[in-house]
Amino acid sequence: MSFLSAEALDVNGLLAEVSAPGRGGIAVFIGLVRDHQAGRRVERLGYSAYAPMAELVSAEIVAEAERRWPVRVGLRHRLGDLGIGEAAVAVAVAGAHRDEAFAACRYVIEEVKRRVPIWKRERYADGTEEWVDPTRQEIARSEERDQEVASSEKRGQEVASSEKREGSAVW
Amino acid sequence: MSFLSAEALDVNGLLAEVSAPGRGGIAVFIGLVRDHQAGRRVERLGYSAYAPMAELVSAEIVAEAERRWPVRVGLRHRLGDLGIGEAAVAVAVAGAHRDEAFAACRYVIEEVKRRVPIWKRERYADGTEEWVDPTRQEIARSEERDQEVASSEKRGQEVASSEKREGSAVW
Amino acid sequence: MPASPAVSPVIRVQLYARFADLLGASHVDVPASGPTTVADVLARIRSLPGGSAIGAGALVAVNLRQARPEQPVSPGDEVALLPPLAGG
Amino acid sequence: MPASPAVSPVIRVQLYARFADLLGASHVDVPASGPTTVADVLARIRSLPGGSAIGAGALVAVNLRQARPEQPVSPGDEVALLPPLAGG
Repeated sequence: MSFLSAEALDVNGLLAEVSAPGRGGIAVFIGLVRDHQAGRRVERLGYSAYAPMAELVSAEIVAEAERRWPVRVGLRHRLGDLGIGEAAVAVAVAGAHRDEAFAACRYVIEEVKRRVPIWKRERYADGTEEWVDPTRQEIARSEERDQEVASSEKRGQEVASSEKREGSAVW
Repeated sequence: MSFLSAEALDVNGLLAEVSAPGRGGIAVFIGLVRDHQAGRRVERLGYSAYAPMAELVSAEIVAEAERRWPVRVGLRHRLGDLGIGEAAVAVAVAGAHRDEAFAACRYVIEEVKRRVPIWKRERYADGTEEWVDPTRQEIARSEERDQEVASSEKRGQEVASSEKREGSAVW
Repeated sequence: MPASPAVSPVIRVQLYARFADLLGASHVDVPASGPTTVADVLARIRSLPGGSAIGAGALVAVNLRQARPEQPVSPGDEVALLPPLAGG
Repeated sequence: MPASPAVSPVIRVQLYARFADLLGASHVDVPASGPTTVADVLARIRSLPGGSAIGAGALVAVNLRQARPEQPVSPGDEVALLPPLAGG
């Protein structure tokens, strides 16, 4: 199975791919298109890749994880134009025990973000578009974290607004 | 939604339950019935619970995680008679960022195992049955880990047998 | 004046999983004529036929919460004797 | 004796994402008459119109692997200039 997918990611298929009778735990991470980034309202996201390198590097990351832990790893990344709530990346890691499944799952998603040549172009609510540059967003992201911490202190309001957003969840 | 389920766990339903436009990462853990436990071949597993306490404690664990991290948690545990590869427990945690999703997911599964009154009865390949007592299995489990480490040194063989098991995966 | 036959107060203890098998019952009633603690209840159940196999890992829940040995228990409480937990 | 028109050796550099937008092309050909390194290729591309906006986070891949500045590059290599990665 190739790493890059033009179709919606099939999480159940990924679970089936890594499952086996001896594996008692599956840790999964799914990265979804979020409606905000660095304080701006995002409407859509376009993913593109340097495909041959992305396939090679992702296969290497999977092999590294399977060498380091006794696990089986399934990994997919979506390409093309995605709406809010659509899955962009999915990692499923099955092992006999949960420790190794969690550790390997975390390793794979961090390495994918660090090493796989994929880019995203955000379209904002105001109609503008921009390539995402994570190296320029570090400052914005830490500011956003500060805001989230501040807002989580207003607990009642946060829960209420989170319930409201739930209604428009896309999956 | 109740925590305990007599029906097969619906992972997609759980993902939908925790998803929202502002949440960019979902960490999931699925615990499956494994074909071995403490060195013995397992054929089936029967789960039972002290239901009112299990519902109360699981709701408390979810609330604790949602208070500690800015996340939304979905949690289910299966009851009844399960075959190898069936999902016994599923935790899905959605957050704006993956750090908090992973941390809360790990917290929830550890607390479920530690605090929720659920028991399992294993049926072995030799036809015998036994209640699982994790406090008695600590020694057996560490011995099993040693075996797994030893066997992962014979890398080629391990991969080959893992491929073979794949064919009979149940999901 | 004849004494009316007193209804002895009891604490009903629900038994789960292996402990229900050990005692061959889904619950047992423990006499509670005076102040009674979780430890008293546990000792009493251990003295019943099959009860000696109840190990140190046994938990007692009072009103759906794990209880410490010194916690008092009354006849109106929901009490349950739980084997070591094995969920997940 | 007239010199035959020499075919100058070039290194073809594929441009991705924002860098393709900046230079308005999917690839550029960089002359490589002598020994050439990744740093040489990058410097040359930065000197092209639009190339000055290529920042310090730019990566060069040679034959599908990230390459260091001092790594030599030859005309037969698959070379790509990559903006900071943003997958996941």
